[in-house]
Amino acid sequence: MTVIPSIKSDYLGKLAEQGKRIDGRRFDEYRKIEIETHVVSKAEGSARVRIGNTQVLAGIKMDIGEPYSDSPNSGVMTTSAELVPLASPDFEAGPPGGRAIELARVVDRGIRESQIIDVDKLCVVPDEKVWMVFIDIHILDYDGNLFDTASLAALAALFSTKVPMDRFKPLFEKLKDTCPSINDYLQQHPTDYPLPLREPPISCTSVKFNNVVVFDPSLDEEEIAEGIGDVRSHGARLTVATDEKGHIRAMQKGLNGSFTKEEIQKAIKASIDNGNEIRQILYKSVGKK
Amino acid sequence: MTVIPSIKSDYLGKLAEQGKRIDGRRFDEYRKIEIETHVVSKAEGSARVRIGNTQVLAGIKMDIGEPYSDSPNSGVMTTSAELVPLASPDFEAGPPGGRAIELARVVDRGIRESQIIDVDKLCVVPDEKVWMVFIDIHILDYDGNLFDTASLAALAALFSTKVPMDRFKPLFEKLKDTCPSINDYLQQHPTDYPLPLREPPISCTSVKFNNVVVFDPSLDEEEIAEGIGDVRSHGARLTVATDEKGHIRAMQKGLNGSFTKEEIQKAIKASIDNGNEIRQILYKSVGKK
Amino acid sequence: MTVIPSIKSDYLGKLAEQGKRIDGRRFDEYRKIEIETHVVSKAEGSARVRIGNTQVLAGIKMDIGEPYSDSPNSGVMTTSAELVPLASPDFEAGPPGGRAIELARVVDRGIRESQIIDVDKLCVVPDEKVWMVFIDIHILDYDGNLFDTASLAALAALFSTKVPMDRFKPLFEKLKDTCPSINDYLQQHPTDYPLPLREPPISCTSVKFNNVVVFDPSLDEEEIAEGIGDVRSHGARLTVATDEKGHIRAMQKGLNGSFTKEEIQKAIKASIDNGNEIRQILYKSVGKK
Amino acid sequence: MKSDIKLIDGHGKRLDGRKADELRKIKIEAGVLHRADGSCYLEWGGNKVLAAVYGPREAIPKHTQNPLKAIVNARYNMASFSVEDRKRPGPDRRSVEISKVISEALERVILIEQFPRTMINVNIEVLDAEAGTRCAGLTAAGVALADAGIPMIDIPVACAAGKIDGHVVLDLGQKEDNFGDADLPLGLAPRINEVILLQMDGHLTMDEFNKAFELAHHGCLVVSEMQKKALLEKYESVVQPEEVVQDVQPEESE
Amino acid sequence: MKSDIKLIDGHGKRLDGRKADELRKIKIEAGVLHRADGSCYLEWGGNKVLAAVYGPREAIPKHTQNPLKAIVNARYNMASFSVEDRKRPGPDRRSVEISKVISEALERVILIEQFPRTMINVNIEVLDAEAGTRCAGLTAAGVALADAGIPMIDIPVACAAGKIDGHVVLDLGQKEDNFGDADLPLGLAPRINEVILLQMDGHLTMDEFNKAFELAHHGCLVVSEMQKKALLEKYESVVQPEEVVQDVQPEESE
Amino acid sequence: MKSDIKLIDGHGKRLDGRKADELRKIKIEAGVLHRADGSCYLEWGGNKVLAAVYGPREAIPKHTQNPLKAIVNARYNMASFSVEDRKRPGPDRRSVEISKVISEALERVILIEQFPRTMINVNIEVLDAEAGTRCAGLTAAGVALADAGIPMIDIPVACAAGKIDGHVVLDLGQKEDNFGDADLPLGLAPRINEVILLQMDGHLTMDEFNKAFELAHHGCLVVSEMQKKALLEKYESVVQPEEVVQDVQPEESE
Repeated sequence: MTVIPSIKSDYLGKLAEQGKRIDGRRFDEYRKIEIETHVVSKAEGSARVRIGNTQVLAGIKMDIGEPYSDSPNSGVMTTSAELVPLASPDFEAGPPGGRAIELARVVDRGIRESQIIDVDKLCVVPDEKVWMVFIDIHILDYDGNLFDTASLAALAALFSTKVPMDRFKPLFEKLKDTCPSINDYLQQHPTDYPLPLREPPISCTSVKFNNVVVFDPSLDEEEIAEGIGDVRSHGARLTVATDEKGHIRAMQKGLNGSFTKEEIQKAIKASIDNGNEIRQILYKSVGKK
Repeated sequence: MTVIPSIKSDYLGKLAEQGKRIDGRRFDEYRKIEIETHVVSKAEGSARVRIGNTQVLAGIKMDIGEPYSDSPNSGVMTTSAELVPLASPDFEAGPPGGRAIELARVVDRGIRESQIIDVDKLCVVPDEKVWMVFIDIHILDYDGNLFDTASLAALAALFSTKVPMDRFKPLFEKLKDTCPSINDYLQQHPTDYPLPLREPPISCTSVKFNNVVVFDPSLDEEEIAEGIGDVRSHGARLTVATDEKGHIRAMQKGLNGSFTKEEIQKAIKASIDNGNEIRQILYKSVGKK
Repeated sequence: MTVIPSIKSDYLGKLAEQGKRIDGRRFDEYRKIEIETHVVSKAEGSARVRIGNTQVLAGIKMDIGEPYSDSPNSGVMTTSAELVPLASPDFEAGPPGGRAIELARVVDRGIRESQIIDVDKLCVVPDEKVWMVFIDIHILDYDGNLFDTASLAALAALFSTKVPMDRFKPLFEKLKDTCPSINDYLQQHPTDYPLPLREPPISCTSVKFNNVVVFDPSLDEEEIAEGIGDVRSHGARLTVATDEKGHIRAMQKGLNGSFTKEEIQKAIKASIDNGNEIRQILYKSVGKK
Repeated sequence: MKSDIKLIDGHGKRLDGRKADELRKIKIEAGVLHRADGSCYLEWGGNKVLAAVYGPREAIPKHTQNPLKAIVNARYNMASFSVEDRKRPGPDRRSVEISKVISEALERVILIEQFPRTMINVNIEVLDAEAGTRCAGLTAAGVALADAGIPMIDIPVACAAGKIDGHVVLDLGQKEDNFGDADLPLGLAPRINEVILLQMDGHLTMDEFNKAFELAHHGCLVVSEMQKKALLEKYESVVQPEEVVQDVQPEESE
Repeated sequence: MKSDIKLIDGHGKRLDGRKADELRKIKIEAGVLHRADGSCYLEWGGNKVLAAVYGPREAIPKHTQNPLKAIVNARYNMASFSVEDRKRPGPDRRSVEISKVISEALERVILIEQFPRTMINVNIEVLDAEAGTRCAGLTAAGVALADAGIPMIDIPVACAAGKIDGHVVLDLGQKEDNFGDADLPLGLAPRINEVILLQMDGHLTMDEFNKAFELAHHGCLVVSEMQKKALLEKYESVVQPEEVVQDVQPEESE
Repeated sequence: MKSDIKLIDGHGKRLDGRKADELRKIKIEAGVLHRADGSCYLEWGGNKVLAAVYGPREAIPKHTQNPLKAIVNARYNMASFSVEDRKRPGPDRRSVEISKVISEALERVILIEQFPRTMINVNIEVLDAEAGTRCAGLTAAGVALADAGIPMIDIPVACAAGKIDGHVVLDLGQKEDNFGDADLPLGLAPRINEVILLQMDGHLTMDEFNKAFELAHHGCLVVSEMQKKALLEKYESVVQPEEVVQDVQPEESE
């Protein structure tokens, strides 16, 4: 972790007490959000999302595999995240650590528990063969708020994804011998088709430090919340995913600080508002609505 | 490793020369042994064994798998041991090191080579499907003599194990299509039944230091034998598993010291005597005889 | 890495400028090459090769496995190299590092890209079962020029390899039920037969230091080229594999120095000449021609 | 994974007979291990959890030392035999995440600035698992830390609420967790009344969230009393009865 | 793997319409990342590559420090989604080898003796792969190093030539690589005109080698000009236009 | 694994024609490697084993150093091609255990207190395996240590006895090991006559154990003489013949 000189930390803290942020944003205001899809041609779907200077690339690959025994007619999804050292001097090469795993699991739950992917429509041969959806999150440039940038990149990539019927034609031909029931599926889906998706919840993250709660934290703000170099600091992070109806679909508190009930309720409300705005940006970028 | 102050080491050494141990035991005497079975409801069998303050939990899980090609009609057993950091400040998280591996392999050989588990009775579909028995050793509290405590816990857990016919009913139903010969097995075993076992050898461990050999070493005694902090020390450890007939079924010498032939013969005899007593405690706890 | 005293480094450098090497060889001259095959009875093929004091053992094991989907009727080959700590105080136990991986991959490419093994003749049941050839390189004694010694050991081991029909008889019998087409293969190959091989390219390696290029570098010469302890040194290594017709089949440049085009062309020519001589030594040792 | 199982009946009674706001049976014992500096054994419904604390001691490897405070390493680990299908030994992604959020929750309450350059290791072993192990683990860790005499602003405690068949209920059991609508594990520092752990999966309206939060909060306070009782019993077992009364009463009145 | 695909037609035209000595389309952008000390985004045919440089900074772990020079850690990594069949995350044997040969090539050109005890980390991420990624990666690394202001004797550059259907051609595409006869990736320090990376797979006569070497060498020089142009554009975008002209002209005249 | 194979016939003759108390053919050669400080090549029946010693040298990583003595790292490793079915490279649980018991056995005989803070690495490579590799490995390690000039109280040696078809015999071969009743590998410090390695698998009565121990002990003494002879031959090959006679005779008379 980069140590912010305490002078900077004090300055941001003082600003916060006056209701201000160093880049002039309101406490509940996001930096500029940019979404670009179809950025990787080898992937079934992909998107690069920028929130301020933070930049995340998500790619979707699909494969044919076997279903889990307790859901024999459902597709399978997996989310991985790599904090590659390209994105920050603080990220190290090697197998994912606690931070990358928490990120991947929070993004994964936001998609899985909200049932965005209609996995029941990803069955190829009942009991035997289903689609597997691999969501891979690649952090390219790290300036704070990975949770929201990564979640949004995963969503945008999913919305750009085509089920690769043509690429798997040779495998399907082979399967016809052993699994004749595949013909139903092939007749319904003669060619590539969009991944079947439901409405997406949007994740919104805030951090608390010096008793204020700010949304879409920059790296500087995150580092203050993480108490880098400051022993008394107990910052906290809260991610809330909400849907179009304003319902809560996932939450995750992080860091070694705490929240009051009131702070949590306020954060949920601001997450709903921000979520609605971000959902519009997402829809626009993927040509929905 | 904890370093015992040399004053304590010297004191135990002097006591030993006078034929005494710090807790008043004879050289060939065990601490109090307590065995409790059925302690984990998710396991097919389980037991918690205490020898003095040392405490080990063994759990048995079973699964259906494929036999080895050189014994197509026999079940398969596997023993793992974890020296979890819960049990001692000297145990580290991470993949098992030399110590945990030696422990697991000695416990495993004591069971495997003595053919305690009647693996020929664990065949479900000849050549195709057999029961796999997983013995997992979890050290909970470490105050010396892991080999005997872990071996005894594994035995007690095996004696409490029921083959989980009911839990695997769905799989068996599925197998009926492809392996009709499974019906024989299912008719013979309509419901959970005790794991088929033979008579168990009992492992007894002693360590040598200052030219005396003491059984059931406490942690203090083990550390002296391991020569912690003492360059001249060459302690040695000997584990001997013997059966009801007084036959030897497994041996393992450890540590960087040595034994004379006479010491080994004496240790075997004391192992047979102690083994008989411990076997009675085991039988009583599992309701056998 | 052993640090050569700079006095030795300077001495070798000065000799080089006078056109000399410490052991009296010409710049393009190899040390004595000895090849011994059939050194490991458990392996399908094996060879120990000495180039000077460097000694490498290669062993070939074969197994029946599944083909890759893009070459369903071809056998599969894999090359691994272990720099075991037996061979040098600078080699460490553990998973292969960059150096062992580069070595294995260069040896592998020399064999794979030149199609020495006629993998089309290693098909047992089309689309289903093929022979897998495992080439394992074990460094025994390290005194420079691993690339050539390892490549030559792999070749000699391949030439000594018999496809183990007898050892796999039980498996073949079993396969007759599910894959009746195996009978064709078994009729053609009733017993062990030599691995089908084509003509082998030979790898020749040189290093550059103090503006001279020397072939078959000793450990001292390699260490100077690697610039151990010398910040200004930019040594370079070049491996060229050539065939009987004098065609180039593989190249690999290494180390943090550079070559001019002329140096590369000269090295290719010397590699062809040395390769022809080494090929004769190989053929003689394996009884070919 | 959905199913046709009815998780709550017309009378608000759950599969195991509990009412909506009723906890499973909980048993807490402090100081159960000989070697550890502090320890706790906890049964919570079908969950069986052991926690052991070692430290503070010099942090190793050295480069992990913080010159200003102790580092807290909570390690949540499931025994291979604690679940229906045998789990491979060693950490998986789930246990790495749970270890992280529990470590962060504990750092909030431990007076880490009193022990610079040290580490405090909190080992949580799940021996038998039946939904809610992270709450059981954090609760056991709190007792083990207190048993070890580690200074804290609060004894941390945790309890979950959730939604089944559209009803908000306290402390989900295994089937309620598998087939329910939402789970909300809550970790609390009860004295300062602040949230130190919070996760949510599933689907809750704002009203349902408020109700679930209240239930879980209430559950935390109930379990917190059990924690104090367990510590008191351990304390009573090692000191004179008359002394206990004097020493512990003020603690209880807080 | 051989096939019946005709890779070059009677008029010397290749599958994608290129002539034998024609490069794929290349786009280079310097300074594209906020956090890195220097960076480069490069598209080369269907390849998309990002390179980021961090350092020089104190080498860790300490025992890797060299008291006489900087160590250069190039890390070539392919994104899971950059290839037809998803790649497992993390390094495989191929990427370990490529990282090694690129590190060695970069050590040749960086003035490593100016920064003892430090490390210079060069991270190369392949986001989309279509044959020739090691050349694209080394080329992007060169620009990123220059963008980071790391002193070098030369900006390294790379380009491959190869043989398809018996013809020597420049810069193989995916199918040419899969079904061709030989591939010769070449890395160059263009100012001193020395070879810093060289590999070859396949089958070349001495004459073919010479021809392929010439083609690849020519390709390197063309790409080298694009590198300088990209750096110039980055520079122009951050300084006054009039200053640019003065500063950069001498650089171009070399 | 049991079988119907008859391992010993009515005349006490074993499958390979040996008598009950007969060793397989053994060949020992000292000083066979150029780079190692000491080395040994050993053939024992179908086993082929190389041992190489490096050290004493400063122990790394530093935290493994013992201020009072050298640490002995024996590493027993089987080559992938040394067994019937190819073994994956790298240590498995079996080789980790064997490495541990061999390291402990060697620590008994090496004068480790003479070399504080150092490590002595003993690398044992099994190139061809046919039952009894751990005894072959310890025996080869003993010769390699002597060849390296490491001070020892004794040259360690090992040999196994076992039981086949109810008969106690010396030095089990492959099939005897697979289908026999018991195996008892014994490691000895021959001069002080103490047991430094002992393992047993199978089924032995007390009487059988005594008999097997005697056989294995006898085997150790025979092999011990071969070790000394191999060292003598190495010595003779590097010094003047007349000197050898003078120097070595007293050694042999011990």
